[in-house]
Amino acid sequence: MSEEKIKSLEKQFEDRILRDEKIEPKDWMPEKYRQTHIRQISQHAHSEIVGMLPEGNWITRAPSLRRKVALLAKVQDEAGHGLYLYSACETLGISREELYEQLHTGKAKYSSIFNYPTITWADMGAIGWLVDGAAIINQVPLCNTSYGPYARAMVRVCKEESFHQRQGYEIMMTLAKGTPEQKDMAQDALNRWWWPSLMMFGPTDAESVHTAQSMKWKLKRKTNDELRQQFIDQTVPQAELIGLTIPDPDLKWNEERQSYDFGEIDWDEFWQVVKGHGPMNKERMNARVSAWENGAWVRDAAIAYAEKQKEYKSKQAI
Amino acid sequence: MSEEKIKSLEKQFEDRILRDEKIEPKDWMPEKYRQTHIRQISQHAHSEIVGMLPEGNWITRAPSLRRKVALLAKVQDEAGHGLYLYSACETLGISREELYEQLHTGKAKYSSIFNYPTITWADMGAIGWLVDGAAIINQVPLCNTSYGPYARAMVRVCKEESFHQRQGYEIMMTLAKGTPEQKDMAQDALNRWWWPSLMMFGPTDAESVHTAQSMKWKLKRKTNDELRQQFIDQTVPQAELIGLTIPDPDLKWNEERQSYDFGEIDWDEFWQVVKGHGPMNKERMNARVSAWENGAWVRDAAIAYAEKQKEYKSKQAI
Amino acid sequence: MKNKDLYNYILGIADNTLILGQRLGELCGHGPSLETDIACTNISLDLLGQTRSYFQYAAKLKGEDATEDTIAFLRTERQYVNVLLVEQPNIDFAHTIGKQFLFDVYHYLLLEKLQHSKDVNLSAIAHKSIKEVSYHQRFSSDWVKRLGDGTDESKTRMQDAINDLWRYTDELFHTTASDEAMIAQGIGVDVKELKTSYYERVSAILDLAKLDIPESKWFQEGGKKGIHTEHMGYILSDMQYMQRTYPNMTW
Amino acid sequence: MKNKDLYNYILGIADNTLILGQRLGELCGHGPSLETDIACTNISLDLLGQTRSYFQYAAKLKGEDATEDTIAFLRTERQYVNVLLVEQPNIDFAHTIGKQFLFDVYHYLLLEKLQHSKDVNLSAIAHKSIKEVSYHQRFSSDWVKRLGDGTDESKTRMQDAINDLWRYTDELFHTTASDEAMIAQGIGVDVKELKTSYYERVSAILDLAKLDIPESKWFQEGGKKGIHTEHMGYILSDMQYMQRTYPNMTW
Repeated sequence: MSEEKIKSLEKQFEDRILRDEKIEPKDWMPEKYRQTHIRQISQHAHSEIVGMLPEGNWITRAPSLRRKVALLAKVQDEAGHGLYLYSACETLGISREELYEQLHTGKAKYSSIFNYPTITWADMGAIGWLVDGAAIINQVPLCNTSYGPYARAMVRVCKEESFHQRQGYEIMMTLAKGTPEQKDMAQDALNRWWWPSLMMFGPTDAESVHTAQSMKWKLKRKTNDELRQQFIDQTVPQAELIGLTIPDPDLKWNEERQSYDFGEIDWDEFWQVVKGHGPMNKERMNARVSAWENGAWVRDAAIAYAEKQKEYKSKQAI
Repeated sequence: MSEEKIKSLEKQFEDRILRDEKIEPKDWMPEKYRQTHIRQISQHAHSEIVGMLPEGNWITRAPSLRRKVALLAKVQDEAGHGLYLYSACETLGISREELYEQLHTGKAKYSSIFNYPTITWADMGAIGWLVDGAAIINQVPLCNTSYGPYARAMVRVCKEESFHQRQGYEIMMTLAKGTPEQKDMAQDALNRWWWPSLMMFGPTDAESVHTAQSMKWKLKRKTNDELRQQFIDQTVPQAELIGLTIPDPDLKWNEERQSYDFGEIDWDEFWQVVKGHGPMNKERMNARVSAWENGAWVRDAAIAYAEKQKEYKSKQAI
Repeated sequence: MKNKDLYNYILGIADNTLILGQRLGELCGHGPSLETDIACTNISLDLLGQTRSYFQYAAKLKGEDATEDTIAFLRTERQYVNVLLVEQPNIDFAHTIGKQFLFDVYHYLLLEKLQHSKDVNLSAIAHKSIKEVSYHQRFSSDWVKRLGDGTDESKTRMQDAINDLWRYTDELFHTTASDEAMIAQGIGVDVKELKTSYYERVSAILDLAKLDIPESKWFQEGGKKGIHTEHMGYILSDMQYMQRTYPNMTW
Repeated sequence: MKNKDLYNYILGIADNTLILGQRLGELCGHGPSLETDIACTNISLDLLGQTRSYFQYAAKLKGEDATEDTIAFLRTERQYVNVLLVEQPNIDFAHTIGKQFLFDVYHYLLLEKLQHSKDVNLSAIAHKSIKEVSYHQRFSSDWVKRLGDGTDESKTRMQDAINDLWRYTDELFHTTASDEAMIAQGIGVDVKELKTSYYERVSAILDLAKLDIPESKWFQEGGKKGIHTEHMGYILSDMQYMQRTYPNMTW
């Protein structure tokens, strides 16, 4: 294709995005758009399936049947999200196997929050409330992103996430109004998950790459710092409502900004976890890789069986 | 060797046994004596190491530190017994590997009692009291058996077993005088282990093979039924003393025999377990075979290392 | 308790769904594919949902402070009456599927009859559950066929799993005294009568899967009397952990 | 409690021996040979015996109804302060040995100093325990060498284990506020000062074993603050099962 032709296609493409038209899999798109979307959508899909592990850890130990069923349903939803997101990603011409390969070799990332351990039942509440809460703030704008399959997947994901978020908050509320031991458990979970949740919005704007381009393609509509502030402003009153304390001595309402000021995030910890040295990075990756490797014979069997069935049917047709 | 010569050796051999002299590994012995001893000693060794499993099952869950330590020590003793018994067996010209091979392929037997599951803590008491109790009755006469290495191993084994038996009884006693739940737990364990313990003495004399020959070689001094009766007569008062009930409605003191009459043993169950279809036969064998197979690389490494060290030393010596 | 037999009868059904659901719950996020993970989680959800309906009813019968959770979490091992089959470990996907399949076929036959129970609560639960179980049965049968008639490795694994688990099938058709009392009243299902259909259906699927039907006539039992395999204690120590550690709290 | 810092300091030592002893106890009857089974059981026995001595002393300090068993079994996960290293699973014999080795070298250095504690009870326990730990250290070092310099497979496995576990070594040398208070009083050992010797000794053995010394500078911590890995909950659910299920009974 001539350079001129490409330029013209690019122009048309950018105009369509400006007009809020959706880009669909069969449409022409710049290679960089395709690659950026593969990166982001797959990272999102990987986060869903790695995210099944910390919560999956409490299924066998949930304290009531109702909570066990709700937790199973939540983890199942995450698997479902993984499924639509992988499918959305596959429309960009990459296979699920390739995507898994990228995850398993560490080439692709997933949300660092899942590299923290879930050590008490209250962590199920904190994850729903804070982690899903932060995820929603990150994700709601993506319901209007430019790539059609991703936007449509996000509509469904966001709806379910907000249900999860309410459920998580309700777990925290129950604990907070329970016995002193339960309240301690809730506060302890908030203490451990608060800062990692703030880190979910990524580095400060000054350090963030990709932002400008992502804004243009509607992969991003606000900056990391704006989203983080939105999360804090939304969450602090929720904590107060149930009598829990945000573990940040510098947290203070700023009348002028009509927003909360907050303390310094431990960016060393952030980068340590991103680089693969968080408390559970190795365990999470081992769990995924083992599941995949131990499942190889099952997937092979399914393929072999399907082929035999096809053969058998085509023989019958003759 | 001429037939006459063999006859004469056999005569001398039997005379030595009659005179209560010990047969030692380097002494001449009839092939049948050797084979019978390999069978019996290895079966005994296998029983010790398979017997580690049902008790090992409660180490992580023992209800107090004192009991946990005592249970570990007991299981360790069993491993030790296995070790001397395998060593005694090896003096008859068979290797440990061959003996394990016989166990793992099902060619060699082990005591059927270990094919029952340990499902409550009280089973640790019942096993010590009843199973070790029955084992001692079977084994004490073997301290005077004709084959020296076996007799000497048994002296040590019996001493430790009687300590285990007292410890088991003490567990039962503690439970029996504990809360109603604890007493129920003790009674339930007695209910489950009583009949299998009676089966430990083997089939009734009418059905038992090997007995005459074994008597001659002092591998056996009383018949199965005599030993079983001795066990019952010894155990019933022990149960009464701590307020537990032997689960046999036909049990009754026989004034004339000065011994207890007792109900019919379920010989179908006995043969089912002997034939490998007891509740845990498959699990016990899987556990042993897995331990052995998963440990192959470790044993190989130890051999390789020892060879390298030898080589290294011989090089230094030059 | 007035309806002791009915109460026991309900536990005899619901302990199976509880423990099988619990076992499946272990696998979340560790399955061979996302699709099988979703399906297994879904089956676990169905089974635990059914368990809740049964235990809510049982709690009403029991009265006092009984709730679905005290029944689910606060019994000792000897008081659980699930069959040995459902507590067997997820050694590999073939064992998970084999266990599920051998239970599902039974479960479907049971619910078919239980729909006609004279007890309206049980009949309603059965009516609601049978649609779910019909899906479970299809899922597990399909996988038995895929694995049995897939590759050499999958065939060997699936056959091993069926051979291992076969000895636990006979117990499905045993009855306790409470079961018999409920059968006599037209409330309980006489599972003894399901045995022939069960082995026919199971055999038909195994045939399609090109697997051998085990010939062993040696079976294990005990679960229905509360005498479990050594796996059960470990299932319970996790399952009951929270309720035992933090008694009498609301979650 | 008057001696809160001393109490905490003791837990900081004895939770390590408790959890490592518990972990070793899982292996009874499942090891690669009868000889290693006996040795591992023996080490577990030693560690739990030491734990009893420490907890008996701690129970006296705590007073009220505290016993060695309430301390061992009736705390919640967040109250156990063992290092993350000792709770790591027995993935294979190389991991079991690697964990033991990395702990034993530390443990020996600790007890060497603890013998000179101004607290006579601690010094007596240390004095008694160091002979046992000297044997542990010899056993685990010998096996590190055997596996490291054995076959290709054993070398790979041993190296993997060391690489996996290395990240948990730095935490051995962290101190809590209670530790610092005890150090100041000449009761506690300043573990920070053991760090250099530790890595020298460990490196010397790894060299002899022809293994690479990991270069990673990324370490994990949390155990000493009661923030454990996800393994800990499962260890406790088994370990506490009886005490939680049957509270306040004598065994």
